[in-house]
Amino acid sequence: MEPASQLPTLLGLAWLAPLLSFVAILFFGPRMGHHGRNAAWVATAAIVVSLVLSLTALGTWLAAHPVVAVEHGGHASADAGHGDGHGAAGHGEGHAAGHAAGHDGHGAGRGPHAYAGDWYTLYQGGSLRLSIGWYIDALTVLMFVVVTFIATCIHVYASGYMHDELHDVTDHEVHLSSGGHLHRPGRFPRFFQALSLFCFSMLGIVIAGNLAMVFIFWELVGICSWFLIGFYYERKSASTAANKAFIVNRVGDFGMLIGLMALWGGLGTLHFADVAAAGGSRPGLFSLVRPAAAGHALQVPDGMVAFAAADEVARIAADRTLDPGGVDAEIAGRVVDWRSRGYGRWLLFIAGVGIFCGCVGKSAQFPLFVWLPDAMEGPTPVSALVHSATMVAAGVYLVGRFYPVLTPDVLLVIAVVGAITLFIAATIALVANDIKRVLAYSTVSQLGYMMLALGVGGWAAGLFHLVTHAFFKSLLFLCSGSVIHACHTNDMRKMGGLARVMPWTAGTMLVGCLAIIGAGVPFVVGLSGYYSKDAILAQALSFSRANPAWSVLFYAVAGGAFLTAFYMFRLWFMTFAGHPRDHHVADHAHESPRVMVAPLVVLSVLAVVAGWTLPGGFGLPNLLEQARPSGTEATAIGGFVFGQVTVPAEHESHEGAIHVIATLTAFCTAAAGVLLAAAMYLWRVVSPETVAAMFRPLYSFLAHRWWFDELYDAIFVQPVLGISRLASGVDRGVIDRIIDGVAWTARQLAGLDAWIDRTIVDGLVNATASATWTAGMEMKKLQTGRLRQYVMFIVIGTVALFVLASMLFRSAHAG
Amino acid sequence: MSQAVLAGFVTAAAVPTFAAGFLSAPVGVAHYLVVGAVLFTAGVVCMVVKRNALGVLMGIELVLNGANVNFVAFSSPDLRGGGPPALGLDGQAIALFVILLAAAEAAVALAITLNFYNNHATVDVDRADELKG
Amino acid sequence: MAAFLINTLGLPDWLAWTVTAVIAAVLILHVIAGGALVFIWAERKIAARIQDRLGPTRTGGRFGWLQSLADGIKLLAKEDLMPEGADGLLFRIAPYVSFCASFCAFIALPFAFDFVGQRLNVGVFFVVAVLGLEVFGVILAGYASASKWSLFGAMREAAQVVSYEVPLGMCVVVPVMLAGSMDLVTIAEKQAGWFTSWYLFHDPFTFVVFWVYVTCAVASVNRAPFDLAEAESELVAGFHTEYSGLRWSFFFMAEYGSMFLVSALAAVLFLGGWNGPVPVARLLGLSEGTGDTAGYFVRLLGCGNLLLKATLGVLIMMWVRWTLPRLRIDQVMTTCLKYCTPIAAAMFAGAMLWQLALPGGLIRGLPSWVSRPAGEVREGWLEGPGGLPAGGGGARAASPSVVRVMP
Amino acid sequence: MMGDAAIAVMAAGAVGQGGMPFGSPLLAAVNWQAAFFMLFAALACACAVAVVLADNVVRMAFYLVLSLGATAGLFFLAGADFIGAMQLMIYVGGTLVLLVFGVMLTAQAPFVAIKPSSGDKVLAGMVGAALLAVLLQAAFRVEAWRRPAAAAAEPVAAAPSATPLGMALLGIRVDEPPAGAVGTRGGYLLPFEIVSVHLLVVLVGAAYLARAKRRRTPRAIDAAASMVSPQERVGVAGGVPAAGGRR
Repeated sequence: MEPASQLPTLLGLAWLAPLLSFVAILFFGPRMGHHGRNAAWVATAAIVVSLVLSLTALGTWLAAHPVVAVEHGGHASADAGHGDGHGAAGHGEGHAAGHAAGHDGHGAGRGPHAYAGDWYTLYQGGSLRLSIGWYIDALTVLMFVVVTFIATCIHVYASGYMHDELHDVTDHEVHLSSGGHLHRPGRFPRFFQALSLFCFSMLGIVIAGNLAMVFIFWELVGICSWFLIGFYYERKSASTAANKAFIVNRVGDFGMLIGLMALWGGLGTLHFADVAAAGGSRPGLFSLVRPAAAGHALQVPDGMVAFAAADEVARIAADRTLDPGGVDAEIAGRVVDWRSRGYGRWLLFIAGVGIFCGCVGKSAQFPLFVWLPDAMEGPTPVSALVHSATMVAAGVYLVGRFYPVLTPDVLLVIAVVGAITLFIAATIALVANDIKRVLAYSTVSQLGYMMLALGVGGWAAGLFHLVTHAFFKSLLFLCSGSVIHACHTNDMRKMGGLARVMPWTAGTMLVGCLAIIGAGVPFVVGLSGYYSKDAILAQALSFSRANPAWSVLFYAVAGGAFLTAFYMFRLWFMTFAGHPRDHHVADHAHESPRVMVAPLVVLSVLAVVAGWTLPGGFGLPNLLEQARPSGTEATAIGGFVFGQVTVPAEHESHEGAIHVIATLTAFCTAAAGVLLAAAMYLWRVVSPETVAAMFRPLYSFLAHRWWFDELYDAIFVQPVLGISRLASGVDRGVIDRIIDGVAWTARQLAGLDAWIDRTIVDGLVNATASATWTAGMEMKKLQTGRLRQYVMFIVIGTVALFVLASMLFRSAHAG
Repeated sequence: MSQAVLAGFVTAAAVPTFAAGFLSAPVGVAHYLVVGAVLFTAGVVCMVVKRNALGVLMGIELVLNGANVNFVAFSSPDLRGGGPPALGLDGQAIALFVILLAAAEAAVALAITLNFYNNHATVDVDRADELKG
Repeated sequence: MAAFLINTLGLPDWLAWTVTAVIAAVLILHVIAGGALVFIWAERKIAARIQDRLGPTRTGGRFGWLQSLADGIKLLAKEDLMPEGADGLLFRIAPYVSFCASFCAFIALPFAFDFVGQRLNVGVFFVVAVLGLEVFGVILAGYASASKWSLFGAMREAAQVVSYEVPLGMCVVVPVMLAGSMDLVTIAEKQAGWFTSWYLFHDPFTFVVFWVYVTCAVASVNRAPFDLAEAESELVAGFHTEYSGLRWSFFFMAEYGSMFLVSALAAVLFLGGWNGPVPVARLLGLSEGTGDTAGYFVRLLGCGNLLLKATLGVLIMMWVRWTLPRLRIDQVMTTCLKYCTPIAAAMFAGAMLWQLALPGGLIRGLPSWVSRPAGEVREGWLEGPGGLPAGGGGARAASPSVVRVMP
Repeated sequence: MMGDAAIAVMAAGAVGQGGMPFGSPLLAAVNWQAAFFMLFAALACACAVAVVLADNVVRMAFYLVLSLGATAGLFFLAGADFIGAMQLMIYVGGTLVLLVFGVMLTAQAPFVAIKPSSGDKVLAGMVGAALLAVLLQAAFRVEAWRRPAAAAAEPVAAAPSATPLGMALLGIRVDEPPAGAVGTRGGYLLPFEIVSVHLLVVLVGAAYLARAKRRRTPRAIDAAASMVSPQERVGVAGGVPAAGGRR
């Protein structure tokens, strides 16, 4: 079967199935069974269909492009030729890249196999073309499988978790002014409706063939997240959190818009791959930034150069007024010179940073991570799906997808931001007591890991961690959800000793914790996290080796690993180990129903095996390698903003020295973290309270989340409030006065008008009416009801008419 | 001798001159029109004067009849001195329909009168003034 | 006859017309008056015989054949009474009205080919209409003579006559349709020939219609069993309770006159008019059309025929009267509205269809020289461009050029 | 020639020479059609006026019958014998019923004569006079109407009008068009049908209107009963209070 024609169809259908269920539930949701009970089945069925289609697509892909162990060095060309044979089926970039790979002998030859195309063109104006299209490579297929799989698990889970919504709900967290609690009908269908829409949007981002489409579904994902966080919108906290998430994301999207404009202004296209247009194919972003001619080395594209050198172009045009035809030729001739003089690199930098801003907002990086913990107000399945596995991963995915266009400077920015994020989030997670908040902060810090990995050049490592993290983090969230479902509280201090009551949850959560801390037997085998985290550490280490000025990044990663281990096991011990702290919580705690446990088991299995690479070389890393953008295998050296930056090639991190050190570091830090947690919360050799008392200011600093909310409140919110207060004061004091004056005048005039109306106009009308009335009363005397009188009238009238006529027409008769 | 007998008979009859002239004038349409006019007027006056519903009804009959006289007169070829009549057969047809409709009208009117009598115990049309303004 | 006066006696035509009219009137008057005398006498005798009595025997020798005359003289001599509170004018006029009605009806009745007071184009119509006027006199009498009995009788008579005019008219229309003319003379001429050509035997429908006609005729002249107007068992004498003397006898003359009239009408319409059962004249080779003496002879023969038939009809009425009991008013109405009218209507339709299907008589195949001339067989509304009957259209209407069918 | 004689005689009468004109031409001059017309016309008009003047319903009906009969005579004179017969049959029949009702409804004393006020009479007289004047001057306005052509003097052979009329009612015109008639004249088939249906409807409606209804007051019951059988009605007529209970 032909993958080029089959994959878009399969994935497109997988993408549209949730939309179908969304529409269905939107219109017929309430009528689906009692309180819309069957809406869950509709949504689940849709997402299962998507999952099946995605798996079929994966099968197709693997059949077309078998996964083999990555070889570096000389074999690359043969591999490229092999890949070329299959890539010939694909078009666009895959094809071109394949050729290029075949020709340069260096290991940088392996271009990704990618299929790109458009389904439907929304808008075609000048060079700009907005279209609904696809860009499918191994990464796309993989993300499809991951997203649909997790979504399926969570749909199943949610259909059990949300059963409260099946009947009227009394929300105990909403206190009405009357003192009672809110009583409202259940919203079961609405939840799944939003869930389906979210899946549709997420898959849309994944399959998107150009940045415009990405942006559209980016916003759709945002609005879905707003719906879901604010699902209990009667709760003040929930609505506030929803608005917070949305607004914070707007900030990031603003930057993304800037990036889009920069790209469009400079390059005139938003397509990733080359577009087969009339008169040859118009080059896409990737081939523009990394032209095959230049061996896929990153360079400022000609368009940006010319765009930046606008004044020069203008001068040339002024000189060559006589023969306009020659202008382009001369510009083309001068471009190389301009590029060497640095024209347009800022533009490229800004474009990269702008796009990254969007990712910062979406996947909760350092300045904008404050919304994610609050987003835990939403139902736990939402937290698991949207805010741990998929949506927040969208940012990372976009960075990965956009990777070829990012210059070393941008990469450095990304790495630094990631490091800051992971450290801050980890520290906050240390002291959080809300189980879901702990997980939320761990999510933030893991996302920081990924960003950092991408920033330091670990493209495969970052995305690898993205996938594995999606598995175990959704697993953790679902476990916490089941715990909350059992205890009806989020506070870990009230829990404890639940392992006896709910063994399945405890077991699966333990697996999740082990996975996230990257537990494993060094050099032998480990859980999924073990592999991905090692890859990140290794890459960070090689990066810090490459440019010592930034070796802090490595320490951040290592410290992060320690902190992760600590707070995760703190969470597990506080929740499941020891003795119950709050009895009436422990008493009616119970194991969750099957429908909720089953996804836990499935996910835990995956959390274990997701990272394994089979002897044949089959495994996620190698699958990802197929999608590695052209030219990113090689070590890139560049940077003009922060001085010179060297982004080491990723395969260097696999070399023994670096790899061993990284693995050992990871193991030790993790073990240390676990031991410390056990000491404090299991064996109680060290009392956390005393530690907290010892570092009181630090503790409160962390407990208050580094005062970030207060900071933002002071920096942004308060000024805005003040300004708006001023504005409202002006409004009330001045504008309202003016308007009131106008209104008063109008009212006076209206009163005058009304007086005129009542007295004069109505007077006239009434006069007419009364005149008619009196006339009628007089006339009706004529109708005596006496037959004979009528006859008499008739006769008299006849005679009169006759006489009249004879008078008038006398002449006629006489004649 | 017959002439003589005749003459004597006539002189004995002594018909006045104007009567002779009157009688000897050939009959024209106008004569019929006069009759029709008289009938019509009588009918109208009857309708006006009579307080008895039946009287009014008779007045109506008279009126219709007067009209009929005119129609027939105009339709008759004899009254036109052999010339083609003004209306021809149409006049007679119209008269025929008038008679038929008059019969129908009489039937309904009688029924109404009877109802009126049932309700008011009288046939005095002046008592039927419920519809006065 | 007027022609005879003008041509032979040389009278001026106005006088000739007058004399003719006077003679005709006198003849008719005598038919009525003398007929009344004869019929009254006959009725008394018949009633007596039916009741197993002798009846008048003395007056005028045997059979008391002068009885009626004596009665007449007695009536003339009687005092003319008028009750208190009677409406004088109407009381006096009423008998004359009745008599005039039945007298005027005779104007259009043909006794023979040319023996007719005034040959009217719409003779049948005229006769029926005028006959209907007779009831006026009765009602006026009943009302004027301020007596409940009279009023009862008058009212009954009014209801009865008005009701029975409907079926009567329907029955009369059937021969009119067959003959294609309302002129009684034409109708009679159409039945010339053997008795088989009488309309009575024209087809089964006409046969039935004849009997319906008889019933209605008996009812419309208030003869028993329909004589509710003068039901001596309930109302003393009905509408003429208060009458006496000559006025009373006028009523009787009117009654017998109309009896004779309906009988004669029946004869003309159904029984071939003045044509005998056997066309004697034609067999003798004589024609009634000629103005000479032979023609007059034939006409007189026809006149005798008609008188015979009419008298026969009257006698049958008497027979019926003394045989059947009187009906109640509701029975009378039922007979009229529930039996006579529907039957007459059905028969009319049937006769019409018959005329469409096989024109001409029921009995065919008689030798053509005895049956009617072939030309007359197919004569009817359905023939010719204008569909003109011989008796009806006249020279003016005959030309097809003026025939217009309504679009 | 009769017309000439008549004119001569009239001239003689006009100059009024000689109380006794010579008889023979005088009587010869008498136009008998005119004479009969005068007779019938006088009867019709006189009876019509009598209808107006009479107070008694029954007498009114009687005069009406006479008037209509005379009119029928006029029709016969005018050569419209079918119409005349119709007049006799229908009008007179209708008036007969009218008469019966008059007797039924007004037999008892108070209803025999409902007299109008003299003022009404005077007013009606004036109005009638005005109307009559108008109509008469209209009748005599056209010269051709006043006196027929000289040819009219000798009586025209009366054309039987029944047959063409019947044909016309069946939609076929066999009569000659009148003076100055243009285009084809349709027959009367449709009007004929309409009139017949109309009559049927009218009869049904009349029967419905006049049907015997349940009445609350005994008075009305008599009135209703008077419909179905006259004699009972008249039987109770004597003891009926003049002012019956209204409803």
